[in-house]
Amino acid sequence: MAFWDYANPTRFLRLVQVVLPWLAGLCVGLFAVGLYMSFFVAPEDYQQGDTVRIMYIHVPAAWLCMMCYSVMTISSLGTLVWKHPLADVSAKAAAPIGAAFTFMALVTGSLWGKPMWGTYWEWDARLTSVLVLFIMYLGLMTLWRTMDDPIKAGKAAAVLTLVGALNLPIIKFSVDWWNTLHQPASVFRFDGPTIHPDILWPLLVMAFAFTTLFFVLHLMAMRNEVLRRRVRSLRLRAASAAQPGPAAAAQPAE
Amino acid sequence: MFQDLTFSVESGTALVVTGANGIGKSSLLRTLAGLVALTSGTIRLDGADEDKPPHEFAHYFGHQDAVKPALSVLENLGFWQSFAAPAEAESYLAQTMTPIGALDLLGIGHTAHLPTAYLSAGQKRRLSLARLLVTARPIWLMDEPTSALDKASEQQLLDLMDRHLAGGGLIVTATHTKLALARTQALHLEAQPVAASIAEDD
Amino acid sequence: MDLGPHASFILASYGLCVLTVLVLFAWVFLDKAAQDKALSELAAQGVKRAQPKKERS
Amino acid sequence: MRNWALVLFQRDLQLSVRIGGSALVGVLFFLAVVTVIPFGIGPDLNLLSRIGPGLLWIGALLATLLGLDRLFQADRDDGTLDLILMAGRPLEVVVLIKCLAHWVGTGLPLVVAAPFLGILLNLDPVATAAVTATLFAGTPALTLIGAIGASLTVTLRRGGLLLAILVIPLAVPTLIFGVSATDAAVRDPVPFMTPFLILCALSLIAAVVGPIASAAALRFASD
Repeated sequence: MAFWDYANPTRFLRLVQVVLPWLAGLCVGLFAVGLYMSFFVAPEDYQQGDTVRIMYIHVPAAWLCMMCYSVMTISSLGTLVWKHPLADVSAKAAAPIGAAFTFMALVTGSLWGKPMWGTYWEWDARLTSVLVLFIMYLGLMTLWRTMDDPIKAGKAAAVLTLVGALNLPIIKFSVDWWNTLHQPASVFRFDGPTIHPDILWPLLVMAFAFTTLFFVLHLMAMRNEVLRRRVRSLRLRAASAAQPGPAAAAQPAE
Repeated sequence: MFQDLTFSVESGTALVVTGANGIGKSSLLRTLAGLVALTSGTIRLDGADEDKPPHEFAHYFGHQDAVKPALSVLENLGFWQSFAAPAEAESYLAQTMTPIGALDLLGIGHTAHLPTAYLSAGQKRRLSLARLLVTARPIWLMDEPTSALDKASEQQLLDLMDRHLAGGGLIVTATHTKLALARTQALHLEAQPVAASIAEDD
Repeated sequence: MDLGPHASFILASYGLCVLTVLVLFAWVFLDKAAQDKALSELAAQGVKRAQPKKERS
Repeated sequence: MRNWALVLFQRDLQLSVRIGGSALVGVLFFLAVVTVIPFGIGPDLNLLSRIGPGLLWIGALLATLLGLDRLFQADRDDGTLDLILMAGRPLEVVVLIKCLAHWVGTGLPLVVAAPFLGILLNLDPVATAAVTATLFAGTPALTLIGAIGASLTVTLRRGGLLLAILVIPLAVPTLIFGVSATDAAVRDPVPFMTPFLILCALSLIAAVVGPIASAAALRFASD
């Protein structure tokens, strides 16, 4: 992808400068269209009535959690396999955004479940796997914070992300197994009985809007991370550099 | 560890403790610092507040730098300036410096706002030394003070120690290298032949 | 636009999502400001970046 | 030259929040433990709501113990503990302040997270409120008792495990009164206040015994 050619941080920053306004504009436009369609165009559900409209943010948010984790997985491969200089920056920037989307998916899932199940939380297979994913995101963010040196932390987080990626399908399968073991399959399928075009289009537009939102945030977070590393290397140089200016006897660098 | 070891140090002089490695120089300093309990005998400080234990009059400058990498240089020094209680003594003219002043004097003023993790070993050593300058205490217990310091910094350290002695302070330092200090008093620790010490214990 | 009996749940979920996105944007902008401030301080201190040669690669 | 106690509290809190700090790790552990339990005992909501308070309390106890072995170990490793012993400040008060900083960094987030985890365990509002109140009153006791274990194991290389073994028996009363206060709030025979006041008393006792015992242990550990 052309995106990976901008390996050099400085040229990457210039890329962000150019792309960001357009992407942000696209994102706002998509959200406007998506929200309008999901509230006015999409029909009510014959069983749930209007509460089905929560689906138009719950399902895209859930998709985004998975997409964000796959972006982090690709970045982790970039860090460990292709040694791409910006890969761990992308992985570190994506983690909090992924956690936020997972949180949104959990909250909307819980609020959507209340009218149907009567409780805010039902150990439903899909929601439970999203909860496990949420803990994995928080674990990754914590791992990033334990080491001061970004390169070392990058490698450790990359390994954890890849191991997580391998385990996600297994977790998904085992949670489904665990859920059906204890409970009859839940009556309400979250994706709605049939994907009627009037329901599908708003869903796709909202999903596309969420994706652009993710990339807007991801690019901005990556830019911050590049700046943070630049600050860190400058500070390291400032510490080891001789006293700039004649203030005290010039100390040879230790 | 020590058998009937008695010595006294006048204010304004530096007691230079020498002896082979592992003879117990560091343990002597840690005992004076109150970190190692005395089995018998006493440590007395004349001309100072009686009910305060002697180690509250002393700074301990050991091998470990006691700095937190996550905190900035100034935060580390500011913590010790506020946390360690100063101590007066009769003939000791206390001169303390501001944290910034101490850092500038030791040549690491430009790192004041940087996280300590970014400092080199020598700079961390000097930050630990700055701790002695920001809180007034008459006694300096220094274990191998000149290790990890280059020639220029070593001379600067000796000047600081002389300034402390001139102010009526007192230094007990364990070292291998010759320290060119104003007034020094030597204490050489010898390994006592094992047979003799067992004989005494019976 | 009548949202039916469970309107509060719909509004709550959309509201919380908007809140989360706002928190995300706030984090990004505050972080950017902090890094820019740190960079300007370092520039003021006269700490120079890597040699120009590295820039052009 | 600010008040030394405030300076120590601020430093400890800063250290727990910054890179390498362990402030929010306790909450994550708490979330992980409460999430994993239903995988073990099944998603039966009625069962979960009955044993919910007990799960939250055990999770809080383990989460507190998790972060405690670094309470003194971190200072001992870089020589700060020696200087604290020599600083001429009352060691008991120093330990109390360090426990307060640890509680604010680790204990308080647990109390804040408890209601949300209550939702996962299908607790009704009364039980959630009761658990949160008892955790608020009880977690200081866990930290203060844990400090005794931390000071005893400060010289050991891998003190964390031994710390849990030493502290859990001492923390049993706090656990019992914490959970029974919550059950009292839900079921009616015992009024909520009786076990809750005993729990507060336990915390106050720990606030006295903990620092004194820890200070003594630290003095012996320094040789």
